[in-house]
Order: sequence, then structure tokens, then C-alpha cells
Amino acid sequence: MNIETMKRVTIVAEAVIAERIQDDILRLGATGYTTTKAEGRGSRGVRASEWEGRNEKIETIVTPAVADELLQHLSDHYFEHYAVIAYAHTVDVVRGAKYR
Amino acid sequence: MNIETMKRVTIVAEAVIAERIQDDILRLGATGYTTTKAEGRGSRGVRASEWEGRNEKIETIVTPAVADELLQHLSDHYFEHYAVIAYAHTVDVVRGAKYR
Amino acid sequence: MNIETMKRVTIVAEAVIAERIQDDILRLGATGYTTTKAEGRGSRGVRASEWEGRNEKIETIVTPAVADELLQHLSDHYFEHYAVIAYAHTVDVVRGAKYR
Amino acid sequence: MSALELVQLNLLSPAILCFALGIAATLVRSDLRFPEPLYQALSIYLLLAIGIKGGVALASGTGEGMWLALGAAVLLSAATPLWCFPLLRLALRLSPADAGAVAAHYGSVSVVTFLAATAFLHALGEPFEGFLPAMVALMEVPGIIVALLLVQRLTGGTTHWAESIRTVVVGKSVFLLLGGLAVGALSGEAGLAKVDAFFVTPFQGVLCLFLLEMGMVAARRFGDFGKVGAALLVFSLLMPIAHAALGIYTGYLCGLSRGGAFVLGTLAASASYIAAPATIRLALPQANPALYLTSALAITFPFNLTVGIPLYYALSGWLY
Amino acid sequence: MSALELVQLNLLSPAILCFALGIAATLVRSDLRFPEPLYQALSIYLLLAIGIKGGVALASGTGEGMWLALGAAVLLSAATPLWCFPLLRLALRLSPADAGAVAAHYGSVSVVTFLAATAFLHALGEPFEGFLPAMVALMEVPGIIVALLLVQRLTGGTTHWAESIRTVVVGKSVFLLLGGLAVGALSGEAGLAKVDAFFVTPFQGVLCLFLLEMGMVAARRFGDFGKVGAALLVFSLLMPIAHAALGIYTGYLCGLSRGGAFVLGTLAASASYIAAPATIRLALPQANPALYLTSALAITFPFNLTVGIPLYYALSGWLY
Amino acid sequence: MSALELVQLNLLSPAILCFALGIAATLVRSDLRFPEPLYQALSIYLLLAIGIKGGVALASGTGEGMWLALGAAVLLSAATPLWCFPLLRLALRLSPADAGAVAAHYGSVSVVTFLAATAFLHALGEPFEGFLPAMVALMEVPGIIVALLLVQRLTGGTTHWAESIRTVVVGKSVFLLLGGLAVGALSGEAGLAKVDAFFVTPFQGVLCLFLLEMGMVAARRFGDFGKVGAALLVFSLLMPIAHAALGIYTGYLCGLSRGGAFVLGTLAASASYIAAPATIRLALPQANPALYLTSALAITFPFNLTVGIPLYYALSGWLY
Ligand SMILES: Nc1ncnc2c1ncn2[C@@H]1O[C@H](COP(=O)(O)O)[C@@H](O)[C@H]1O
Ligand SMILES: Nc1ncnc2c1ncn2[C@@H]1O[C@H](COP(=O)(O)O)[C@@H](O)[C@H]1O
Ligand SMILES: Nc1ncnc2c1ncn2[C@@H]1O[C@H](COP(=O)(O)O)[C@@H](O)[C@H]1O
Ligand code: NA
Ligand code: NA
Ligand code: NA
Repeated sequence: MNIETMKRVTIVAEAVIAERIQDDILRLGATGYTTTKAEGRGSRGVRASEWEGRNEKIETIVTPAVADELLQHLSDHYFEHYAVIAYAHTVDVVRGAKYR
Repeated sequence: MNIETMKRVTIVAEAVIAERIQDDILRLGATGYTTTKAEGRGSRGVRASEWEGRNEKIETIVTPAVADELLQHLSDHYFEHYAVIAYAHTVDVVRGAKYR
Repeated sequence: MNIETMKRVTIVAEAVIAERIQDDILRLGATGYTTTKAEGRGSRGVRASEWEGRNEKIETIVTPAVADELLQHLSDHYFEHYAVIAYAHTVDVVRGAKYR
Repeated sequence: MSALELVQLNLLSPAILCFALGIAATLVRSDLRFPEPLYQALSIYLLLAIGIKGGVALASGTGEGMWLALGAAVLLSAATPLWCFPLLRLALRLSPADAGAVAAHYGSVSVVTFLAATAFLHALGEPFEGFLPAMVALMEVPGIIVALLLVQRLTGGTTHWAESIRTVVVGKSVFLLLGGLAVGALSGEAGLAKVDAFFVTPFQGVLCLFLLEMGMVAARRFGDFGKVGAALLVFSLLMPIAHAALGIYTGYLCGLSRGGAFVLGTLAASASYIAAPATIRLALPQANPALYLTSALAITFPFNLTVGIPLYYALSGWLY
Repeated sequence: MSALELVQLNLLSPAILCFALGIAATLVRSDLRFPEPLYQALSIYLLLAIGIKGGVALASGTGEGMWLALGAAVLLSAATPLWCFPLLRLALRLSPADAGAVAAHYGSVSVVTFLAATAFLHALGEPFEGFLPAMVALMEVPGIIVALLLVQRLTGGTTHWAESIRTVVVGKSVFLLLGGLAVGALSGEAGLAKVDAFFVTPFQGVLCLFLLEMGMVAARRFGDFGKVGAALLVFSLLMPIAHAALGIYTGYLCGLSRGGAFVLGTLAASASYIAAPATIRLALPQANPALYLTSALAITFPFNLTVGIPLYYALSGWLY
Repeated sequence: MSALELVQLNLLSPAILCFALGIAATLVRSDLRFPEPLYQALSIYLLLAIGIKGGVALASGTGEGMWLALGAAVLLSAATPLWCFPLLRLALRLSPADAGAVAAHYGSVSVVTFLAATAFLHALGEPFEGFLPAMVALMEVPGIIVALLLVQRLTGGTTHWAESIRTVVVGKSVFLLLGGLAVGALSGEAGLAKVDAFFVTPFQGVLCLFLLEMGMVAARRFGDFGKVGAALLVFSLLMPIAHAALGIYTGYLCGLSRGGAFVLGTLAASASYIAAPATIRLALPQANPALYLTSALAITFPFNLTVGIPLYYALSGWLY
């Protein structure tokens, strides 16, 4: 089996900006992402409205370079005003080509 | 970018004790948590009732010290009688101050 | 506290094969798994129908040996035709015996 | 009507047939699943709707005998653990926690069993008191608290005691029933008229959908029969009959109509699988859920729905 | 009524307008989304409700001609892949798996198209046989199995064969339709009377909501038109017309009313997008879903709903 | 009817009682929660249903005065930020973003407040124009856009400007209202007749369920009162009254019935908590949601539902 290491970046964001972040992810070079509905509690506790849905958890498997760029981008554009957290860690994937 | 390493602790618990665990998490020093609805299968397979919801998956980003304490606490108070699992791993976060 | 390292394998699969994969997981030696409903975007973008549900995210804590076998199995049986991704990473668990 | 006709009337009602369909879905391993939000939505609807209807009846009720009957119902459910607990301890040799857990479930009541009983009366054309939904709300909690007190007396444990009682009193099911009662009582007949196209007319149909899901939920526990043991199985089948007789007689003494006494009997016979399990799981974590959930949900509940209801109705015929 | 009036009657019905609204939502990129549990709840409701209504009709039906018509409908749907499969193989040059997958979809039926057809008859005031829902249930499965057999004969593959058939037979949609039929047949008119405020009266409105979602689902596939190719597009538009003619004629021969023959024709014309996709995905994973889902869901389904229904009704006028 | 009787009529309606029950659920910390899909399903239903009813009325309306009233309503809501914004800036010393955010909410409208107002008229037996739902749809957007323009003029920012407007115009709530209007207008009375057992008859009951959830949502914000400050609190209580007076007078001038003028007044008094928050969060991320959500949702909304509605109706008595 052909194991490669990639980064998984996890983002938890208030629902109102989830779609925008998903677009950003693809634009920065990810080949896909997976989202789940989440709720949460943090220092800010801000949500636009129930009608928009609560939080969205977005996970994407990317190369280390894309991971860095993505974290930087989120930090620059969303961290100040929106309820967003993001973190990354290394994972082993099969068929790494799928994520490049 | 200012990357720091933190721990992510993941807890999967039967829904009936989810709220209590969330309180514990904040009390032990976490600054927040994220929850998602989950289902699962384990050795015990116990759930109080559908009406309470199935499992709850709780993730929290904390300092290594808090992670240790949290795992210890869960192990002491819940593992024996409740359907709960917990595990931790290292993650890279931006702006580590948010989690302290 | 008795910390051991295990592997967490995460699988995101189109809903129609989720149950089959869950059976495979137990057959290959895992003691349990946790599932959450997910949506996503990838290179294939295939789903059998809304009625079946969207994607399913399946996480299982297993020994490194089982993790390898599981990834190999998924790669052999599902990657070609189905919308599936899988990846693994190391986690610290309390009471490792639960996962063996 | 003969016993056989009563059984048939009950078994061939759409609600009970849907329950059977749910059991069948699990047995043939259909991939039919109710998404959890649907299950919760149906529960919220049913609880609020019976609350509202009961509240309107409470407000417009003349009150003669009503408070007597409600008080007797509360006492009956509070007393139930007093004999169930020692029986389970001594005759079935359950641990204190297990005995208390099972006793709590039989001391509380099942809302859906109540609904099936009233639907049965509707089909028979037999009248009953409008305030009975208030009875459901009042009978949910006392038996659970008494059972917990019995365990505590024996074991001396005190963990999470206050939290456990809070849990059940402001718990969703009791809250929605009591809240519905208040809404119904305050808005009265005129208020009900505005919303009965939602809360009253389609009610029986919604109940069918809910019972379809309950059938699946109950059948998923059938695999645990083995863990329960023969003695508890007998308990789960005979105790409801004894409780039904007691309930019917209590209703008779309080001057309830035949329909009302039958419903009180069915309530007494029923075991909780909503309020009790959540409370017990928190208050008595060392009790084995395979025991109390299987006996309440997989044995007593289907038994009451299918055989119990016509049986208890026939029983009530001896007094009326 | 003129052809134009028929088209207009159909297009301006609330259900079809809601379908169009769903398409519009996707095209203007509205953020309107149906949560998945809502979609599933609506599906469960619709399938169970038509099952129950059909079951009541089955039970009270005099049976003359009923079994003949049902048998003919089963044969027709089982036979459909016999000509679709070679046509797709030879004329469209699809791979065996792709040809089998598409043939399976057209050999099965669309429940929502059936409902739109009966709603159309209601609006026209044209009567039809009450047992037609049973026909839907019976026509879902045979065509899928025959198509899978044809592929297997050609390729010799056997993987997951038994599981695939199980999947479709106890699959949610067939299970709910058949289960509903059983509930309806056993509880009869009297049973239906208790629940028709939920399962019958609001049915057309629920269908509107469901079609709103179906419009969004179908429109999300519009982007895949390119992958389908001109030949399959023509197939997806003309084959339904041929199947409709065949179905109407079959109904005529079996002695169905005009309404009944029209519904049978519309069923034959329709392609499955619930039971078939799930089964095919498991049994023929190498088939390309972009082909079969797009042709069934994004081409044939909207075509039938908008143009097909009035057209098939007009067609039926040649025989009646 | 005396003022007290009006208040009582409103407060004891099932819908408002359910709202109070929701508040109580949060205050006693019940574990009652509406699953998010249920909340969304109820919203979709309510918005589509009022759209359809309004559309039917639009189509069958004679049109005299209708366009005048609709135009005046649009102007009124577009103008609202013109005085709210400077007031919030200068008297309350809010930052431009915060002032614009709050102004946008009060320039838009609350659908549920509208429904409570019409339910109140129903209970009174007071007639009103059928086209009012169209007014809701038209009054949602203009105030938001004007408020954003005011902020932009002051700060010069342009980020995501086009996207923000798109968001609100094809946003779910406006889309469903307008889409429902189109469906209703095109299918007309005949179309409505087919679906009114779903979209009309049970409507008031569904509203109760929705208000139960809204009560919980509003009460969860009660903890933020402190962050809002006394000045904004006063604004959130007095501004609605001023807007109501203005709206009623506008309706009077346009020749609306007393009921219609009262509804226009209530709409003007209401603050959006669906369309506006999502748009503002995207367009003015630097604005503090604790300010605008708390004032619109936790202060103005409950005030309007309980005290405002009878008050505005009494106000309208001065002109009619
Ligand atoms: N320490 C944490 N661990 C896990 N999730 C967090 C943490 N802090 C915040 N979150 C998540 O991020 C969301 C926004 O956080 P905040 O911006 O701090 O309000 C919260 O709703 C949580 O879902
Ligand atoms: N090996 C495992 N991997 C992942 N999740 C597990 C595992 N074992 C148990 N779980 C989760 O933990 C819950 C409780 O497990 P248990 O106490 O073993 O019944 C299950 O419902 C699963 O969601
Ligand atoms: N790079 C990625 N990161 C995270 N999830 C992914 C990625 N690629 C695919 N997925 C998930 O895997 C599913 C199937 O992917 P695919 O087979 O590429 O269509 C998608 O629906 C996503 O949920
Ligand atoms: Na009982
Ligand atoms: Na067909
Ligand atoms: Na306003």
C-alpha cells in the first residue's frame, strides 16, 4: 500500500460564512472537503440566526503547503470578526495523488 | 503566522451525559468545545432513549495539561458506568492564546 | 493514567455503502465505530440519491495493525468505484484494552 | 362485544398495525430509519397536543370528582415502587440499583400507551373524562422519585440527587405536557378552536407515524430478551395486569366513568420509556439498562398495546 | 378540453408550480435547502399514505379485472429492460453496466410522477381505480431485477447479487408502499376514517413541499447534461412516450377506465429515482451515475411532470 | 373592546401562550430543544404558506388601492433607516457599523409578528386586505439595503457589497415569500382549494409550534441585556411604537381598512430577525451581533407580540 502523509485542516465556523470558506478552500488548492453540522461554545458565542443553521465543521485533506496557506488565509480574513477556529494535523492517506 | 501546538481531545458519549461533560470541560480550563450528533457501536451499546438523542461527539482544543486532566477526569467519573470513549492528539493552531 | 497510542481511521463514504463498510470494520477487528452525517465535495461528486442520505463519516479507534489492514481493504474494494476517502493518524487513548 | 372482537378492534386499528409494521421493518432488516429530528418532532407534537386538549378540559371541567381522581392517580403511581421494589429485590434477586430502576419505570407511565387506550375508546364509541391527559402528566414523575428514594435508603448514595429530580421535572416530556395543560387551560375552548385543525384533527394519523417508529425502536431491543431472564419476563407481563386491575378499581372508587377507569388502569399498567430512562441513567448509572429498557420497552409496551388494552377493557366490565 | 388547456391545467397546478419554484431556487442560487430529515420525513409520509389509501381500495375492491391489471402492470415493467437494454447497448453504444443501469431505471417507476398523474385526474374530475397505488408498489422492483439479470448474463459477474435484490425488496420505498397497503387492507374504510385528516386531506399540500425539494434536486443535475450526450437525451425524452403508449394500451386491453389506463401509461413512462439508484449503485458500481441519474431525474422526470402528463392524457383519448 | 380586553385577547391566544411557554422552557432550563431541521421545516412551511395565500389574493384582488398601499409600504421601510441611523449614531453614540446594523433590522420586518397580528384580527373578527402577505415580502429587503448604503457612504467600505444584496434577495425567506406569491397568483383560488387542507387550515397550529421555539430562541438572548445598554433598550421599546403610528397613518392615507392599517403599522414596528441578521453578519462583520440581535429579537419582538399588538390596534382606533 502506498501511504503518504498529508495535512487535515479542520475549521469550525458560524454557518453564515461556511459557503464562502468552502469556496476559499477549493480556490487555495484543495481537491475537496467534508462538512458536518456542529454546535459549540467559544469565547464569542455569536450566531447570525437559527434559520441559517448553527456551526459548520469543515474538514479538508490537503498538502502541507496548502494547509499553511489556508490557515494563513483564515487567520487574515475571518478570525477578527467571525466565530471561527481552525487547526491542522498530519494524517496518513492512501493514494495521495487524490489530494494534490 | 504564529503556529502553536495544542491537544485536541475527542469524546464520544451517550447523549444523556453530554451536557454534564460539557460543563466539566469548561470547568477544567477549556475555552470552548464543538459538538456534533453521532451514532455508534461499541462494546456496551447503551442508550437511555431515542428521545434523548443518540451519541454526542464533543471536541475541544486545549493545552496539553488540560488534556491530561480531562482524560483523567473522564476516566475517573464516566468510563465505568457510561458509554463514553475519549482520545487525544496533537494539533497545530493559529493564535494559541485563544485556547488558554 | 494509562495512556496508549492507537490509530484513528476516518472514512468518508457515500451513504449507500456505509453499512457495508461498518460491517467490514468490525470484521477486520475493530471493537466499535462512530458515525456522523456529512456532506462534501470531491473529485467524483456522486451520490445514489437524497433518499439514501448524503455522506457518512465513520471513525474507528483501532490498533495500528488493524488500521493498516482496514486502509488496504478499503483501497482494494471501494476506492475504484465509490465515493470514499480514508485516512489515519495516531491518537492517545486511556484504557487501550477497550480497542483490542 | 366479545373478547375476540375487542382484540380484533384493537389489533386492526391503523395505529397498532403501524406499530406491527415497525416491528416487521426491524425483523426483515429493512433500511427504513426515522431521522432523529423526525422522531423528536413527532414527540413534541404529541405531548403538546395532549397537554393542550387536557388543559381545555381541565378549564371547562366542572371539577366534581376530578381532583379526587387526579389525587388518587398520583398516589397510585407513587405507591407502585413500594411493592415492585421489594418484589424485584427479593423474588427476582436484582441488585438494589437494578430493582430501583425497574420499579421507577413501572411507577411512571407511557404516553403512547395512554394514546392507544383513548384511541381504542374512540373506536368503541365509549366516552371518557376530558381531563385524563392531566393524569398522564401527573403520573409521570412521582413513581420515579419514590423508587430513587428507596434505593437511596438502602445504599446511602446521594450523588446527583437534586439534579436527577430537576431532570425529570423540567425534562422535555413533563414540561411539554404541563406546558400544554397551561396553554389549553388559559386559552380555553375558543383558543382550541383556532388550532384544532393542527393539534386535534390529524392527531390519530401522527400517532400512526410515531408508532411505526416505536415499533422499530422496540424491536431493536428484542435481541436483549436473553439478558433479561425468565423471572423478569414474567414480571413484565404479569405486573401490568395487576396494576391495571388496581388502576381500574381505583378509578371505580373515585367515580370515574368506565372509560376513565379503563384509561387509569392502562396508565397504571404502562411503564415509562421516555422520562424514566433518562432520569435513571443519570441517577443510577450502575443499573443495567439492558434490564429496565428491555422489560419496559420491548416486553410491557408491545404487550399493553396489543393484548393489554382489550384485556383491561374487558376487566373493567366486571365493575361497570 | 384542448391540448393547450390540458397543458395549462397541469402547469398551473400548485404542485407543478412548486416543482418549478424548486428549479428556480437552484438556478438563481438561492440558499434555500431542505434539511435531509425533512426530505426523508416527507418521503415516508407520501409512501405510507399512498400505500394505506391503496390498501383500503384493494380490500374494498370487487376484484374484477383488478388482478388482471396488476399482473399486466408487473409484466410490462419486467419486460421493459428487454428492449431498453439492447437498444442502449447497440444504438447508444453504452457499456453493459451503463446500459443495464439505465434500463433498470426505466423498468422501475417514479412515485411522484404517479402522484402528479392522479392529482391531474382529480383536477380534471376524471375517475380512476382505487387500487392503482398497489400497482406502483408492484412495478417498482421487477424491472430492476430483470435489468440486473441481463447484465449478469452478458458479463458473468455475480458480486453482491443476493444483497442487491434484498436491498430493493426490503428497501424503504418498497417496504413503506407494501406495508401501507397491508395497513390499509387490514384496517379498511373504518380505519382510514380515523386517520384521513392526516394521510388523505393534507396530502396534496405535502406533495407541493416535496416537489419543491425535487425541483431543487433535479436542477442540481442540470449541469451534467453534457456528460449524458445527445443520444441518451433523445432516449430520455422519446422512450417515455413509447412506454406511455404501451402502458395506456395495456390498460385499455385489461379493461381499465380511461383514468386508470392513463395512470398505467404514466407509470410505464416514468423512471425510478429512489429505489433504482440505490440498488444499482450497489449492484453495478462500475456504471456511471452521471448517466442514469441525469437521464432519469433531470430529463425524464421534469419532462413527464410538465409535458408528459397532459400528452399521455391526450394520447389516452384515442382509445377512449 | 377595552384596552385590557384587547391585551387579554392577545395574551391568551394559543400562539402567544406558546411563545411564553418557550420563554419559560429556557428560564427553568428545561432540556427541551427543537432540532434544527424542525425549525427549518416550520420556517419553510410558514413562509411558503403566507406567500401562497397572498398570491391568491393578489391575483383575485381588484387592485384598487393595492398598488398604492404596496408602494407606500416599500417607501416606508426604505425610509426607516434614514432616521434610525442618525439617531443611533448621534443620540446613542453607536459606531457606524453598529448603527447601520440596528437600522437595517428596524427597516426590515418580522414575518412572525405579521402572523401574530393577523391572528389577532381573526380572533377579533376584524377583516383585512388579502394582499398583505405581499407587503411582508416587499418590506423585507429595502430597509436593509438603505442601511448598508448609509454605512458605506460614511465609511467608504465596499467589501462583499454585491454579494450582500444577492444574499438577501435570493435568501431563503424572501425567495419563499416571493415564490409562494407566484405559485398562489398563478394557480389561483382553484389551486388553493386543492392544498388548503395543508397550507391554510392547520396554519395557526403550526404557528404555535414555531412560536414555542421562538420563545426559547428569544429567551436565550435575555442574558445579553446588559451588553445592550439602557439607551438601546429604550430605543427598542419606543421606536416600534413610533413606527407603528407612522405605519397606521400611512395605511390610513392609502385607504386601507382599519385591519390593513393596523397590520402595516405592526409591520413597520417590527424588526427583522431572519433576513437582516444573515445579511448584516456578512456585510458588516465588525458590527456587534449582541447589540442588533438582542434589541430585535429579545426586546422588540416579545414587546410587539405581547403589548405592541393590542396597543397598535388601540392606536388605530383614533383614525378609524
Ligand atoms: N477551545 C475550543 N475547542 C473546540 N472548539 C472551540 C473552541 N473554542 C471555540 N470553538 C468552536 O468555535 C466556535 C466559535 O468560537 P468563538 O469564536 O470562540 O465563539 C464555537 O462555537 C465552537 O464550536
Ligand atoms: N473502537 C471504537 N472506535 C470508535 N468509536 C467507538 C469505539 N468503541 C466505542 N465507540 C463509540 O463510543 C460509544 C460508546 O461505546 P461503548 O461504551 O463501547 O458502547 C459507541 O456508541 C461509539 O460511538
Ligand atoms: N480533499 C478532501 N478533503 C476532505 N474530504 C474530501 C476530500 N476529497 C473528497 N472528500 C470527501 O469524500 C467524498 C467523496 O469524494 P470523491 O470520491 O472525490 O467524490 C466527498 O463527498 C467528500 O466528503
Ligand atoms: Na405504571
Ligand atoms: Na417505467
Ligand atoms: Na420595521
